[in-house]
Parts: sequence; structure tokens; C-alpha cells
Amino acid sequence: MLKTEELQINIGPQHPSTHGVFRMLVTVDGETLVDLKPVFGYLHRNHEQLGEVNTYLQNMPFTDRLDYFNSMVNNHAYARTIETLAGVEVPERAQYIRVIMDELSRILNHATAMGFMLGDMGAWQTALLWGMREREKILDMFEYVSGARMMCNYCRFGGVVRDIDDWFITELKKLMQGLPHYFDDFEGLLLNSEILLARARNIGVLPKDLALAYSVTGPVLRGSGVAYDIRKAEPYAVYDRFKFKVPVGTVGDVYDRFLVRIAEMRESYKILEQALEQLPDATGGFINPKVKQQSLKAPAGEAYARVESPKGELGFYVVSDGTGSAYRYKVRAPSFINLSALADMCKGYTIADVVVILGSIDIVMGEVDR
Amino acid sequence: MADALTQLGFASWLSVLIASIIKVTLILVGGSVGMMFLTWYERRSISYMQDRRGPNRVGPQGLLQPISEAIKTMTKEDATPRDADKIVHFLAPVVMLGATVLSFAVIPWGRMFPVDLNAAVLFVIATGGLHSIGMMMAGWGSNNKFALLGGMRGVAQLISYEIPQVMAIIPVVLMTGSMSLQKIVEAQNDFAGLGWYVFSPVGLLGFALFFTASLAEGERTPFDIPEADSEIIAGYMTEYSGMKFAVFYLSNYMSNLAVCFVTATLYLGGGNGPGVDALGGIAGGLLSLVYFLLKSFALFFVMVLIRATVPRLRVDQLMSFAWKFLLPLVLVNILSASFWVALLRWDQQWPQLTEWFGAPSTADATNWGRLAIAIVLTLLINAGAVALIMRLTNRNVQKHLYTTDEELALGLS
Amino acid sequence: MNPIAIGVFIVIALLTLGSGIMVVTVRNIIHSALWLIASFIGVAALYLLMEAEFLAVVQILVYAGAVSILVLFAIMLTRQVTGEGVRVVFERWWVALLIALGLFGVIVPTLWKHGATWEEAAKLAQVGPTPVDGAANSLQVATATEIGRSFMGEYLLPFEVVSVLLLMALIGAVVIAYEERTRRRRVLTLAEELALKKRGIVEPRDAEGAVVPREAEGKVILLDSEQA
Amino acid sequence: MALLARGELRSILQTELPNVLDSRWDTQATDQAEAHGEGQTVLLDFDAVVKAEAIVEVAHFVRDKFGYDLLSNITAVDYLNHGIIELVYQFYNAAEAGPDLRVRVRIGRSPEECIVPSLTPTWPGADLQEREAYDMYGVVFPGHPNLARIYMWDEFKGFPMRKDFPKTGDKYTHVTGE
Amino acid sequence: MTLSHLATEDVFVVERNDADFRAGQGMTKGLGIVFRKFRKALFGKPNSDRADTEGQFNVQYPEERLAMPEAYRNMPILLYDDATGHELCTSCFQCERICPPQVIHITQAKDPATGKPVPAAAKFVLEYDTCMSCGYCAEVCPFDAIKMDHDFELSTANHPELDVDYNRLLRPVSYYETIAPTMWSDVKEQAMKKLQNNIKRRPGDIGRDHGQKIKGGAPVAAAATPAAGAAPAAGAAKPRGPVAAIGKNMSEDKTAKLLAIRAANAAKRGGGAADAAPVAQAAPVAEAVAAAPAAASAAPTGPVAAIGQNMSEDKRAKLEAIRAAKRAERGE
Repeated sequence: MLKTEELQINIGPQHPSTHGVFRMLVTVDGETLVDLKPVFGYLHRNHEQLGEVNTYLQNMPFTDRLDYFNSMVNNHAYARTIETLAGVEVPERAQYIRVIMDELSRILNHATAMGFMLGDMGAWQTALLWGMREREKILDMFEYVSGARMMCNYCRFGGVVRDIDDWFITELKKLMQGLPHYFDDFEGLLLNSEILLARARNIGVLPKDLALAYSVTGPVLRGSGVAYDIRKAEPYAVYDRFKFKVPVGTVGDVYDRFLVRIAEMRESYKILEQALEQLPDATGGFINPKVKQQSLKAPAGEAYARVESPKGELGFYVVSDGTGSAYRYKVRAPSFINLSALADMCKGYTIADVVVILGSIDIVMGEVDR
Repeated sequence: MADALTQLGFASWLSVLIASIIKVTLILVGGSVGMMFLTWYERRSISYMQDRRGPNRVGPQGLLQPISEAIKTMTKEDATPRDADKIVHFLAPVVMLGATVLSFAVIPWGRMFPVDLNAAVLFVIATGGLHSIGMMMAGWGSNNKFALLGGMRGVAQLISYEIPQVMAIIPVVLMTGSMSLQKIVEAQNDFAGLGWYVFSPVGLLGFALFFTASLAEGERTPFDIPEADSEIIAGYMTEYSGMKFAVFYLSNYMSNLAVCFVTATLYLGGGNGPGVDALGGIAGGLLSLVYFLLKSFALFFVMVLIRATVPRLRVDQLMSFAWKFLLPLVLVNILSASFWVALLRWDQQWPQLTEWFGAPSTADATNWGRLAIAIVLTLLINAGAVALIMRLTNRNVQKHLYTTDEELALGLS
Repeated sequence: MNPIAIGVFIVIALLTLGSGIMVVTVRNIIHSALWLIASFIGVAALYLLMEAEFLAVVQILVYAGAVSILVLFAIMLTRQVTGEGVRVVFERWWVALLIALGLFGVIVPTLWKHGATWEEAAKLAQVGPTPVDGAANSLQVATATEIGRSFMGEYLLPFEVVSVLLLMALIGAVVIAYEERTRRRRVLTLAEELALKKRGIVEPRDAEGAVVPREAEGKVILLDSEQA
Repeated sequence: MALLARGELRSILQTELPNVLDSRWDTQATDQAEAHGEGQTVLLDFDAVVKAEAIVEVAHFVRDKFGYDLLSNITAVDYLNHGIIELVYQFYNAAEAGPDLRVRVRIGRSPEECIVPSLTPTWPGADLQEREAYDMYGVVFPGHPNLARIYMWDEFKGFPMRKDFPKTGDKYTHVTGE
Repeated sequence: MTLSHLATEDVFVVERNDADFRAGQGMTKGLGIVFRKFRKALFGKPNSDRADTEGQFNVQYPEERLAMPEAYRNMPILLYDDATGHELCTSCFQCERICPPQVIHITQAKDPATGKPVPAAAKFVLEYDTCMSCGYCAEVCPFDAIKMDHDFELSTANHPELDVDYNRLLRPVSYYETIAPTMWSDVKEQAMKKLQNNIKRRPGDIGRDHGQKIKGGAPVAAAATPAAGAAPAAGAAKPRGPVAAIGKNMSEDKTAKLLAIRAANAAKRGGGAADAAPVAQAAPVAEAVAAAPAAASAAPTGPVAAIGQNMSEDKRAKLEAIRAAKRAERGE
């Protein structure tokens, strides 16, 4: 009987398609993958310990660095946790602003993440650069309101740091004129491309029955056919006031995750439309003036708040001892926990599929290694 | 050229030598300049496809960018891995470039033929096949697992796609009756220089198949698996840097250029076009060169367009595409080419047929009635074959699951 | 032949022979395969020198491009690829020597017998290639037309016999490979594993209860086709 | 399948699985935050605190009985003052949504006590989180297929997130813990 | 699985297009789209419209620059008053306390006579290399003394240079006014009032010596007072301080231009510069052309900048001239 030699290959930490300094110790038999061991820690900076040393406010810019694609969402989740912990009211306008930023983040994240995945598949950057174009437009707007493109540091306890003005709303409307064209182009480019179908269909299948056990969340979970979206399941901010749908897949393969992300971008677009319509005027204020931002103290206790980040469930678990900084600060990072399914999802496929499956999980090492 | 030199009073061997050296120099310069232009052309056009501008700093419109890059690569450190097989590692790019340059010996530039070899068509393919040796040497000599994987993939791909590539040429050879590129170009000069093979059903299918197989031979997307950067970094080139890497790059793009030239010659009439014959002489030659380059660069633009659009295939899909899709179609195409030749020239090739069935009304190859019959017949055969294979492949793709139970049962029982 | 041709011939012949010697003497087996390719290419160059273009091209296409790669592949797949290949001297080297000498004994008399034809061919080559259209020169042995005519006319039977032999070898190889493929180790994907579980075929566990790695080695598992 | 209110699980467990609750923490009363001074941690008791060895049983119980099938988060907290390490398991009911269900395990900080059975065989998603808890807090999970350090390098000694790990100085030579 | 928390109309299953017959039509469609993009980008002109998805979107960086929003924050700077030379910082240590990466180090000034602390900083060191640009220092500063700069071209081969001291942190208030006019006008009054109070408590030259040093001892009061409009001020002011500090690698000229562009853009975007922005948008082009020579000699004024923020200087002027000529032809 023919027995082929097993080969151990290190994919990463310096490899074009590991999305940062991630390393996979891969054992292959020919081209078929026998075993995969993810290796972490190249970007570890003990973020959680920093959170215990910093005051509550000081920690806000550090959350930007978790998932650096969606710092707005990270800020939102963290602010929500501390608001729960300290019992802070948030004005309605601030809630709407946060929702608008979250949904813009979702669009830019999915656009680039899918671009990167297609890049891993070998589609030479076209989809990625189109996504980057939309991302740049959104980042310009983030820069306008928050002062920075990626490290926004935008939320404060009880609101946001700066109100959005007419310029922002005009530009947002302009952006939303263009977005449907982008969605159409993106879908037309590859959605039905025969080669993409051959590469993405039935690859990296995470069956519905197993998806929950793997604790995956976000588009990966929904791609497997479980309609679980925190915006619906445990509505936060003002998400219960919008009409939108939760897209789910059927098979749970790379293609389903791809489709779910595209559908989510369109749903985000709907939410943006409604949010702009419902946005209350500035009389209510954009931040709770009663909150002492710098010297905020939370009563002893614990709080966990989560939001639907573009990558999945992003939660912060904070234990307070009554002082101005957290006693324990834990990040439930979606890309980190989604990675626990990677090894099993990849087994039995080929090396070429591994990078695609990794791309379809959509990880950011800032969040994985923390 | 050698004759002209002999008339100038040189000894015959000396004139042959000088003429050869001049030719070789021209080919090398033409190939390298072509390659440089190609890199610029590819980068600029792909940039426009992606809503950006591409290199536009060095020289007018960035045209000198390749030169600056050549200087950059030449000044970079030339690193050889400690455990590499030094000699093989060193020789691999040499073999690659040598094989590519060899193919330029027979490739015509318009109506200028450096060497008119009788088996020129085969020669081009054969030199393309020599690439696999270079790849193997690079992959093995680097002593790197990614390089080895890339080399293995590359060689398997080249060998597989050589077969449909060679067989896709056979219809052309049948229709021309010769393997000389010069004769093939001459044969496409009917209809005021527009009698290109691509306008016949046989030639059209042959063109599509040959071009697809050539994409694989030239390692272009969607067949760029040997150097799939997102999977195996740079494949067999992983351990190369500096000038050696540049040589690989040069060889890749030169072979792409060669592929475009050969496709243009075989199916798009080479330097033929309206007005070439009418002008004649040097002016006609130049016009034919312009036509030829235009055709070749249009083909390259298609390559770039494909590169910007589609992802790459997986290795197993690549193989099944060659064996299950290209090969049957190529065989069918040979069949319809035989019908084509038989119908249009049966009295020339098979006089006994004329004896049995009576002579056709005229023995002219441009007999419209027979041409129409031939076109309809071959069109029917080819279209039917394409539809059938598409349908089969389609079912195959749709059912191409790792996980169907039939497959599972098949694989395990 | 003109002096240049003779000079070139000597150089190429020496290179061919030299690489042939290197093939059998060099220690690294991959190197020896590479030298074999060099030797093949040298032979092709000799053909070219004799104006047998078609043969030369086929020599490169088939021998240098395909057969040698096959040899390399075989070596790499069956040996430790990355390690240094150690040459094993075959104990019954004298058998190989006998066979080689026998072959030599067949070839040389043949060449001797057709010597006159060769000289004429050489003369022809000196004059330059004659047009090959239609009327084939009986001395122009190496054109594609001539080879084709011989295959389809004079040597039809041997040609067909060889074809059938090759076809049989091909089919045999496919059959063997297919059997190997069905028996080869297969790593189950997550979905396949789930399908097996649903069929009641649970994962094999070892004595401590840990799951044995998901590899099904030559197991016979039949599933009905509706599931998954 | 039903959603459980905060604290409801505790009473359910008392009747259905009486042996799993950790007897040390069976007072229903919640620690009042005001009773402690600033800088004092509080152990919240209205969630079910179960014995370490019973966590697998309880996890299966809440999954099968109440549909809490999404093990979302495992947090280790080092309560240095109380001398315990607490593991908080957060479950969600994916079908009926709603808030999380927290199950707590409280174990001692010494290497002999710091052991909790692994949930990874049933919830593969717990794999990386348990490795993180091991790496940062030194909680050992028997039954975990690959319990190795995840962020720190393998030769690292000590557990850097523990409260008594030195925050200054050369952390690589001054080893505490273990 | 029953998903009782979701109504059926809230969920939809993505379409996988399983049943289609595929003969390359999907690929062809993709090729068509890419070719359309190619055509549009090749023959279209550079595009910066947020509503558009076709055309070239590149900004040719060193020549063209994106407009910087007022709120943009890169590295902190300290302000001093142009008129008196007094620094606004009183060393209250608020920023040092809030700074998340702890990169601000302040030493309070002391009265040499009495030894009592004075509301001014003697030393102020900021580690630019570790600063995370969160903007908290500017946010908490009660005296509006520390602000976030817009200059991002700080790369250097000399690492220790990034520990920036007081002298290199100081910028005149007029500079900040050019980069963030609305944000400054919001706080201007109270900041100046607080500064006047502090000046009273500063004996001698304490609190203005750093500012004097960087000006080479020139009388501070002679520095141009900021004009009311942001855009003209940019051209006129050209304060020496920021030029020296920003333009380590740039020529003075360039820096001044850069400042002017920024100011103009800021004026255009921010509604607050009421006198500049309307002019920029509504000014008849004839006027703009009349202003063009002036612009060319000193620095671009508002209207010119408003035409094309992404274009280089020369191009912009040329374009302006062409447009004017066309209008003249049409007899407007």
C-alpha cells in the first residue's frame, strides 16, 4: 500500500495570508491537511492587565487597538459595559450616533474582510481595493467626527465625544448613494463566478449542529444556519427600533459566510437609512453631562455587556472593586473564539483551502492575541 | 542577412556567425524590452481596473518604472540559503531564462522570422516544457518546503497542460499542412489578410483552448498555482532574491510574451491584416509588425483582465480541468478539423475520394458552398461537444463535494 | 560538413558523453537525474545539427521535458527528498554492463550497415535543407511527413503493436493507481464526521477514552446517499 | 426549554441536583457593595456557585434542560483577598435569546486546588478560553486535549494575570505563583 | 432549531444559486464589470465624490493632500499667546494624570525669589514615540493649553528626537487658529481670560521664556496678530515657531503653503469660519481670478483652494485661469 510522507509546514507567523502574525503548524499528507495547530501570542501585550491598571476612561483608547478595523464598535461595547456597571444613562441621540457608527463599521469591515478572503483565494486584489475605496470614504467621515481614522476613541461614558453635524449627515447621504453600486459591483464581480463557486462551495463546512458547540458567533455562526444576532437576541442601544433581517446560510461553508456578509452589508444599509430618518435633534444632547468622565467610579460588582461586532459577539466582562479602575477586565474577543473552530474546519481539505477558510473566519490579530 | 554579408566580402562562415549574433542580440533586446513594457502595461491596466493609477512616477506615465526596478533588484543582496544545493540553486534561473529565450528563436515578429524551423510550432512548446526542469531545480535546490511544494505543483501543472496545448495546435497544423510558423501565417492571408483561423469554428475553439492552456503554461491567474502567494508564498521562487529573482521574473514575463506572440501567430493571422500586402516591402513589414504587436498586446490585456477578476483554482481542480475539460474538447476539435480539411481539400489530400465520390465542382479552397458546409458541420460538432462537456462539468462541479456520502463511500470502501 | 559544423559536433558530442558519464558517477541521485537531462539535450542538439529538426524537438519535448521529469518525480516521491541522496552501488553491476555491451553490439553494426546512407545525408545537409513539400526525398529521413508515412505505411503493424502495448500499460497504471487511491488514508472533514456519527458510527476511542485522530484507514464504511 | 431569571438556576439546582452546589457559598444573601470599603472586591452570590468537579454535569444540565447551548465566555477572576479564583461560565440560549446564564466555580489559588474539569470535549469552543485561563491564571483543566500556554512562551514561569504577580521589575526572573 | 426569539420575516436564507446551469456566464459578467471599471477609470477624471464608485480615487500624496478635518488629532502641542508670548500651560498636571500611556512629564515652575510654585511649567517633555494620539490631554486641559496638532510627517531616523521638549512643543495660538478655527473660537474667550489671570500670578519672564527662546529673542509682540478670517491669516501670519518645528524636512515655503492649504480646507469644511467659507463657495470667479496673482505671490486664498482640494498648486492655478478664460469667452 502506498504510504505517503507527512510534511510539517509552518504557515506563518510571517506569511502573506495569515492576517497578521498568526502561525499555523500544519501537517500535510500530499496536499491534504492532516492536522493544524494554531499558535498565538506574537502580538500579545496583556491588554487585560492594562485594563486593570488604567482608569475606566484611560482604557477607552486601548480598546481601539483590539479590533483595529472596528474601533467604533469596540468603544461602544466598552462604554456600554462601564455604563451598565456604573448605571449611566445615555441620551437617545448618542445611541443613534453609536448605531450609525456601528453599522458603518460593519460595512467597512465586511467589505475589506471579503476582499482579503478573495485575495487569499487569488483574485488579485480587485475586490479588496474596491472595498478599500469604500472604507476610505467611511474612514474620512470617522476622522471628521472623532479625529482619527482607525483609532477613533469616540465613545465616552454616557454618550459620544463629539456630535455629528450637517456636514457629516450630508456626506453620509452621499456615501449611501454610492454604496448600492458598490454592492452590485462586488456581487457581480465574483458572486457567481464559476471559479469562486468551485473554490468556496463546500469548503470549510461547519455544520449547523456543531456550530453552537464551537462557540462561534457572528457571520460564521449565521453562515452555518443559526439565526443568532445580538442585535435581535438582546437588543442594545436602539436596535429594537429598526427593521432589518438576519441573513443565514444553509450549509455553513465558506460560500455561505461570504454570502451572509454581503447580505449583512445590505441590511446595515437599511439600518443606516432608518437611523438617519429617526435621528433625534440635538436638544437631548449627545453626552450625559452628569457623568464625571475622568474620575468615574463604579460600585463594586460586575458587569458584562456585549454588542454584535462585525466579527461576532464582542463582550467586556468587568469586575469592579469600587475604585476608579477595573479589578478584572476581560475581553470576549470574537475572532479569538471563532478561531477555536479553525483546526477542525480545516482538517481534510487542502492547504489552498486553509487560507481561504481562515479568511472566511475573518480574524484580526490585535483582538486574538490581545 | 547572411547573404548580404557574404556579398560584402565576408567569408561565408564569418557572415553566418555575424548574422546569428545580430539576430540573437535583437531577440534578446526585443524580448527584454517587451517584458519591461509588459510589466508596466500590466500594472497600469490592472490599476485602472481597481480604480487607482498605478506606477506613474518614473518617467512619462511611469514608463521607466521597470528600469528603476531592474536597478533595484540588481543592487539587492543575492542570498542563498545555507542548506541549499548551491549549484542547482544557482542554475535554476539560468535554465528557466534559457528555455524562454530559446523559444524566441522561432517566434516571428510580424512577418520577420528569426529562424524558420520546420517544426517551429513544436519547438515553442518543447522549450516551454523545459521550464519544468528549471522549476524542479529551483524547488528542490532551495531546500525549502514551500519551494518544493511550488516546484512540484508547477511541474505537474506544466506537464498536464502541455498535452492540451500541443493537441490544440494540431488543427492548425492540419489546416495548414505544415508545422512551420511562416507557412501558418501565410495560410491565414486569404480574404485581404483577414482569413485568420480564429474566424472558423475549428480555429475559434482551438484558440480558446490553446489560450487557456497557455495561461496555465505561463502561470497566469487562474492557474498561477506554482507561485500562489497566499498559499505557498512564492512557490519555487521563495528562496530567491536580487538578480536571480529578477531572472525568474524576466523569464516568466518573457514566456507570457511568447505565449501571446504564438497565439497571435497561430490563430490571429500573425502580422496579417488589411493593407499589408498592398503596401509591401519595408512599409508592409512595419505595418505587419504593428498589427502583430497590437494583437499580442490585446491578448495580454485579456490575460490582465482575467487576472484582475477571477480567483485561482485549487490544484486538484486545475488537474481535472486539464484532463476532464480541455482534453476531450481538444480531441473533438481535432476531429472537426479533419472534417474541415477533408471537405475543403479532399481532392488535394485524398485523390481517391474524388475518384469514389466524383470531383467537387471546383478544386478551389475558397469555394463558398463547400466552405459553408464545412463551417456548419464543424460548428455543429464543436458546439455540441462544448455544450455536452459543459453540462457534464457543471454537474461535476455542483456535486463536487468533499462530503457527499457517495464520495465518502467511494473513498472509504 | 563545414568546419564550423564539425567543431560544433565535437563539442556537443563531448558534452553529451560527459554528461552521460556524470550520470553514472555522480553521488547525488538528483544531480545524476539533472545530468541525464543535460545528456538528452545534447542528443537533441546532435539531431538539430543533422537537420533532423522534428526529431530534435520531439527529443526535447518527450525526453528532456517529460521523461526526465518523470524520473525526478519518482526519485522525489520515493526517497527522502530533502536529505542527501546516497548512491548505492548495485551489486550485480556486471549484468548492467552486459546489457549495455549487448545494446552497443546491436547499434554499431546497424550504423555500419547504413553508413553509406549517412554520408549522403551529411552531404545533403551541407547543401542545405531541400524543400519538403510534396515529393519527399528518400534520403530526408527525419521530416515529420516522412516519419508519418513510415508509421502509417511501412511500419504500421509494429506501430500498432506498440500503441496497444502502451495503452495496456496506461490502463494498468490507472487501475493500480485507482485501487491505491481507494485504499489511501483519508482525513475526514467535520461534515463527514458528523455524517458518520448520524449513521451511528461513532468515533473510535482508545483505552483512556480519548478520541483517536480522525483518520479512516482502509475502513469500510457505507452510507446511504440522502444524508448530509 | 425556558429562559431562566438571574438566580433562578440556584434554586432549581438545589432541588434537581442537590450535590452540585458548592456548600461554602450557599447563602442566598448577596454581598452588599456598601458593606465593603473602596478597593474591596465583592463576591456576587446570586448565581449558582457549583463545585468544580460538577461543572461538566451542570453545563450539560443547563444545555439539555433549558437550552443554554452557547457557551459564550469563560472568565477567570483572581480574588486575592478572598483567596479564591473564580471561573465564570456564561451560557446563552441561542433559540430563545435573552440574557446570559452565569455558572460560577470557585477554587483555591494553590496548585493542588486550582483544578477544574474541562468542558472542551463537549464544547470545543472552550478550548482556547481554557488555555487562556491556564496560561494567565494557572487553572488546570483535566480532560483538555492540549492544555499548553497560549500567549506566553512555553518556558515562561508564573501566571501573569494573577494579582500577586509582580507588576514591576524583571518579570522573567522574579517568579511567583506555583 | 426553533428560533422563538426571531419572527420568520426577520430571517432570510441567503440564495446559493444551486440549480443554475453554468457555462462561464458568472465569470463573463465579472470580466464585464472589471472592464467597465477600466474604461471609466481610463477615460474619466480623478474622482473624490463620496457618492460615486467609478473613476480614480487616488490622491497623489506629496503633491495632493486630503483636507484635514478640524478634529483631526495627531500629536499634542502646547500653545502660547502671540501677543504676549505667555504660554497657556499652568502645569496643573491634569494631562499628565489622564495620559493613558503616561508619556507627559511636567515640572512646575517656581518663583526664584520665594520658591513658591507658579502657574507655569518649567519643563514639559512629551514622548512622541509612545504617544497614542488619544487626545485626552487636549480634552481635559482646563486652560486649553494643550491641543492636538495636524502635522503627521514626523518620521525621523533619530529616535531620541521624539522625546519632544517644551521648545519644540510650543506653537502660537494663531497657528492653532489656522488649523482648527471653530474649535478655537468656541473656547477662545475663556482661555484668554484664564491666561490673563495666570499672567498676573507669574513673576518676571516665567511662563514666556520658552516662547522667546524659539523666536531668537525677537520682541514677541511684534508677531503678526491673527486676522479674523482663517484663510487670509494663513497667508499673512507665517509664524516662525511652527515653521521651525514642523518643517524639519521641509522647506519653509512648502510648510507655509501647507499651512495655508490646511487653513483654507478647514475654513471650507468648518461652517464656523463664517467670513471665509461663504466667500470660498459663492465668490464670483472673476474675483477669484483677480485674487489669483495675489494668491500666487503669497499663498492660496480660500476660493482657489475650494476648487480642488486634491490638486497641486500649479494645476489649481492653471485650471482657474482656464475656467476664467472660458467664462470670458462666453461673455459672462
